Amino acid sequence: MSSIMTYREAVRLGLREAMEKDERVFLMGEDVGHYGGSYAVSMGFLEDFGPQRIIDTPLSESAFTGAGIGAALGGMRPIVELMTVNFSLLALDQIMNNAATLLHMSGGQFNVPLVIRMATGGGKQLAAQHSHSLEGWYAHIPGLKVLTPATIQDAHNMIGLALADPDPVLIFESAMLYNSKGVLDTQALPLPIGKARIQRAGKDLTILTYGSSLFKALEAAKTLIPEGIDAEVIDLRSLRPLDDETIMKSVAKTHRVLIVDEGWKSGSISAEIMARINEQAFFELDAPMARLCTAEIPLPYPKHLEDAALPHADKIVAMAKKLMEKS
Amino acid sequence: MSSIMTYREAVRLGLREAMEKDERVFLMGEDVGHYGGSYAVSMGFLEDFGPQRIIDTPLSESAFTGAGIGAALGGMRPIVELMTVNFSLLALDQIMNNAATLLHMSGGQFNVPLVIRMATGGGKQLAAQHSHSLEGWYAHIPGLKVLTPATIQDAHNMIGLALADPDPVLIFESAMLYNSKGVLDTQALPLPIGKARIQRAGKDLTILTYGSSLFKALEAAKTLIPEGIDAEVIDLRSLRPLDDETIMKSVAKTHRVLIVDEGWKSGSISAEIMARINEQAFFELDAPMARLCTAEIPLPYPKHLEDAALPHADKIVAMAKKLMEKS
Amino acid sequence: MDLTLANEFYRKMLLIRRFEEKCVELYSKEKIRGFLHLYIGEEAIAVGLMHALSPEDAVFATYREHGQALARGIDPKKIMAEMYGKVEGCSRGRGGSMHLFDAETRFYGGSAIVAGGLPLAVGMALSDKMMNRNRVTVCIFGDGAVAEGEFHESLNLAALWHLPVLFVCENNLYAMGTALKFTESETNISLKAASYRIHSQQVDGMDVEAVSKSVQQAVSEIRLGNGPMFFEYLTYRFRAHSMFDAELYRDKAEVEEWKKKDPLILLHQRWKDININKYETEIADIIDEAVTFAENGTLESIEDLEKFLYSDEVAQ
Amino acid sequence: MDLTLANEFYRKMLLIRRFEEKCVELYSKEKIRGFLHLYIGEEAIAVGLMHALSPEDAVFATYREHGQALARGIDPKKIMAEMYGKVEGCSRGRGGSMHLFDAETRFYGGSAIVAGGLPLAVGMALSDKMMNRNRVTVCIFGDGAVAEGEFHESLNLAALWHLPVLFVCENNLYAMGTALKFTESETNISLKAASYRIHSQQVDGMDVEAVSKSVQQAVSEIRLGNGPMFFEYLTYRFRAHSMFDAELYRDKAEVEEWKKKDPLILLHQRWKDININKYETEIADIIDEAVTFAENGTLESIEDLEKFLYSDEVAQ
Ligand SMILES: Cc1ncc(C[n+]2csc(CCOP(=O)(O)OP(=O)(O)O)c2C)c(N)n1
Ligand SMILES: Cc1ncc(C[n+]2csc(CCOP(=O)(O)OP(=O)(O)O)c2C)c(N)n1
Ligand SMILES: [Mg+2]
Ligand SMILES: [Mg+2]
Repeated sequence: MSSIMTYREAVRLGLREAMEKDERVFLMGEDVGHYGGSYAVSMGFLEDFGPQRIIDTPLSESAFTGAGIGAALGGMRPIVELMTVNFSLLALDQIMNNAATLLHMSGGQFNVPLVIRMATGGGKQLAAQHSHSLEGWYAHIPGLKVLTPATIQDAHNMIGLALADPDPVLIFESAMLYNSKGVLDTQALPLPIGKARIQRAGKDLTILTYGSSLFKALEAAKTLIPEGIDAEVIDLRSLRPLDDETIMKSVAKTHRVLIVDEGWKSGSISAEIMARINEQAFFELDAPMARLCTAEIPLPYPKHLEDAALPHADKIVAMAKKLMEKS
Repeated sequence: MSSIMTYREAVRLGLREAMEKDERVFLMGEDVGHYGGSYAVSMGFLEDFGPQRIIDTPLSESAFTGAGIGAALGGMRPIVELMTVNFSLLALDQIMNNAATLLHMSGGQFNVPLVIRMATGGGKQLAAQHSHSLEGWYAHIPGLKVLTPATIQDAHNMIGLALADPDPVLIFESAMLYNSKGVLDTQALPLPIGKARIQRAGKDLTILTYGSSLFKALEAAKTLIPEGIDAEVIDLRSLRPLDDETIMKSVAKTHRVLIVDEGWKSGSISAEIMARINEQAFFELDAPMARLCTAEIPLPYPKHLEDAALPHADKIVAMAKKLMEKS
Repeated sequence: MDLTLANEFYRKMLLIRRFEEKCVELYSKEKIRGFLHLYIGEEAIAVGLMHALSPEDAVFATYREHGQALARGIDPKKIMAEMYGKVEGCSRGRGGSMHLFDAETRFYGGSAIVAGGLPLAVGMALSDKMMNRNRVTVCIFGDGAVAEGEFHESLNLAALWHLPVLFVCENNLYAMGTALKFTESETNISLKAASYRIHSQQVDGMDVEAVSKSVQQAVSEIRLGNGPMFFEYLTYRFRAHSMFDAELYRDKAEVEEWKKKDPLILLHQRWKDININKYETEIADIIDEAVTFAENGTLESIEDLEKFLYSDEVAQ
Repeated sequence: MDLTLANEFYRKMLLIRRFEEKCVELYSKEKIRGFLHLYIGEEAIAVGLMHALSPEDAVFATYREHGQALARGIDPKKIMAEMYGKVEGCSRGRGGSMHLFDAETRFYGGSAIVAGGLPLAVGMALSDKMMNRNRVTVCIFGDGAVAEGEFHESLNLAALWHLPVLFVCENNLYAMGTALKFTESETNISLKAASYRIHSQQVDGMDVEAVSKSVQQAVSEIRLGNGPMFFEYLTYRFRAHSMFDAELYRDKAEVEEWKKKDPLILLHQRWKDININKYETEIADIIDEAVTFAENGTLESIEDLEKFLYSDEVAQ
């Protein structure tokens, strides 16, 4: 069964189904209850599931994230909402030193089946402290899985995938996508964690991306057709683990690589992907790989500056064209 | 004037000179006073400079780091000691959202002349929560400078360099190096922030590294001589900014690159360096670049496992030899 | 207090009120974007507070800081230009509504991480103490900040080191859509503050006179070296949390009840001779001027996008 | 209390004492490496506490947890093997001294980030409340943890949600080398805890009987659903913070004064008939056995280095 819905509705549905299916699932975070979620994702859930399962927390990111870890150890299946990635730094010690670490340092005794959701990304003129894209950065941490749903299908499916995982999973929802629309096939078998998806097959160059940049890349790919450039666009879906296999296959086909991500450039996930392609498919490359990331500044408020700082379809087009010229 | 001293003594001397030179300089952190510093760096300072300038803080990483930012805004020159990088996660919000951001988001009005020091690295069997090497990860943050003194000269000089900088500088001292010995030339002009140093010139391959791995790389380079491999070893010194110029010049000479760092591999600073070489010197490469990082696990306690997880000279040698075979 | 002061207070509160009403208008015209958090209903705190400060004192505020910025004396033109993201703005347009900064009036933002400003204020006060400067640092935050770890750490540091900080908690009963009773086991915030051995008090935040008096006393105590102080001002925001808030979490009746305590009405009831009409006209002009100034402002050149990240890139 | 119980308490405290003394010996022989934090002097707390708990209850501790692990009933052999980093250790050798874990006795570490365990304990208690399990979660930490933001956030959550947690603060007056008076504006920690509306009390932590009684009462209150409780146990560590501590920050005389309150001596003074010699012999055997077990233990294969990062890699 397929239906058209927004990304927000897809996440909502994913959450609702998870709550209905498994009593151990509960949602906890700032303003998830009475307010309805800062992006209106859990609007009405408090009425439907009650305050025992939809828990408004105080502004205490570290403690309620840690409490999520503890509840997961206790057999529950908590979904912690950190509102936005900007506030997640306050919970980072719990995420790195407990959630990601407990299983290993206990010698395999204590796994942490915790799901942490947060909105990510700039583009809404929210300026320096509210526009981070740190999902690629989080992918540095062993013990975590890092998911970046871009499509309606993934916005929905990844909730279930994450909850089925016995270990901590972070889901980064692109704030710019909540109102985007698309098709959800409720019968389709979900593509597992760790698998990338070729969103558009092409033979001339590979564009690797995820989250809201996926749609910019697809738009760019369309613009490139009349220019005689046939771009393959891959939605990474998961930043940890990365799907090396799908990436290398595509590189072996196109021999040219452009990576687009909304993190700051130095130390971006784009760098990691470049490193892996260098390691695993160096001799397939016809030209240096290119990356388009966000300018290395705290995002400024004015629209023209924010636009100039973030990746956009026109910049992808320009870089792709340049990349085709090189050899 | 030259003298032989330990890395610890060099840091001590750098701090002492800075305190004596500028009344605005003070040291603040956990156990810097009565205890003498967790690595005995500030032993005796409390007696020499008094409790107004050597401030024992409560365990409140976020607040005292933020207080350092505030004091810097107020015209002081604080040196905040975060004891070890493992605890710095608790202060990360202050570091990223305030220290690194204030100048930009205030439109250039408020700079933050703050120095933050911390010990970094594994190798002492301190296990999962006390063995992080996150300096490369911190280099992702625009607005910061990230220094990694390896030599006695830098252990000393970088204190002064960092204090002279009008913006926030993070100094990562390798815990494994505090007892190492070397020569300090007190007359030598310090090499500025952002400049790498060729520690051993060579023509066959470039080994890029920093911190305690530098000595492992130099040891490996020696072992490689009888094998007929002449390795150039570069001490990066600063991870943000990176010295692209020195890196690319060396690549243009040797055409082969091995990067060694003690961070976890995925999303490491090694990946960023690979990305830059790919972007700026791709056609100079005769073979895929290689990297040796720490295994992607929270470090386990037993010595044999910790050793297996960390970079060592023998592994560098093995990788260098393999790298010379490829083309 | 006399009529002159009452007039001044009224005028300043009215300026904030009308300025923000204009902002709402400009927001719907898409002249202002991003988040916009209104201070309407809480004006008495900013005005009473700033009146009692000296120019040497420092202010650290939150994302809900238009009122404080105006009361502190930052030029409305510069603030409006900031809301427009223009170079003439008080943060050169880079900050927007949530990040008003002004070196001249020692206004240190404009911080959008809840409780993130407290440690900075503590540090500023520490520098004053170290440099023997007789200045006070004021740190303003909401009831929501009280649950954060940084609140705890900062209050302890300030008390432990006897620092010249005045903590100002604007308790408007809600953090976004979450009522205080859902977030604090002890809802009397001043009691919580007292547990750090900080002199602490609840004050009516709708009464500009009461606010001003409390701050006057506190500031002179602090200047005498008597350490930090803490006020919990009971107040209410009449508007939504931001422009994206459906306000499902509170009753209309509750809002109406609080509107009866509107600080402007309250002050006027007490001082009937306040010359409201005169101020309305004056302020309308000021705001028109500010809007014109902002409209005519300059957009930063895109070439300068990466400026201001490090000091050597700051235009002199 | 009767003699039987006094004997049991003594025996357990002695086990901890002798076990740790052996660890010091093994540390200088480089059999044990990394950090080693001794509990010597504080044994009454672990022993009194664990006596009052049931097997279903959960324990979260710090890096100074040998005493608690032993008192909780983890096999000394498994603990010693862990100190050796052997596969037979209670954390399979991966954790070492600071990270003792044991699923069987619900011992959740062994956390080396100060205050990092508090949120976990709160979460465990939350899960118990949600699942209607009548269990208590005990969270142990030092006086140093009190200044951390997570202490504040966790106590508030526990109180706000009426969770079945028992907070146990081992106040040994120092956090590493920094005395409590240099770190807290309010040095009475139980008062601080009370400010969250948590029932809270200072108890003599050198008196195993007092500890046990306090916990017994608390645990039955908590089981009745009366929310969290907090004890501040006044105690002292007789040894250095860790093996790397020059102990410049405290007077020898102070240490000697506290040694007079040695919990073993204290208990023996009260119960003269405790059969010390018997226990010394018994325990010497237990420790010898543990050392032999650890010596003969297996080193993890290097091929398995990256195991246990994700659940699918855990050997069944
Ligand atoms: C650390 C952090 N967490 C969450 C948010 C999102 N957020 C912005 S304002 C707010 C509520 C703050 O309420 P309060 O402190 O009472 O201030 P008020 O808005 O009522 O003035 C929240 C949760 C944030 N900005 N920072
Ligand atoms: C967050 C954090 N900061 C700093 C440290 C370093 N450190 C380890 S133990 C300790 C002192 C803790 O003292 P306390 O809580 O009183 O426990 P005690 O050692 O006295 O049992 C410090 C500062 C740490 N482990 N974690
Ligand atoms: Mg509020
Ligand atoms: Mg202690």
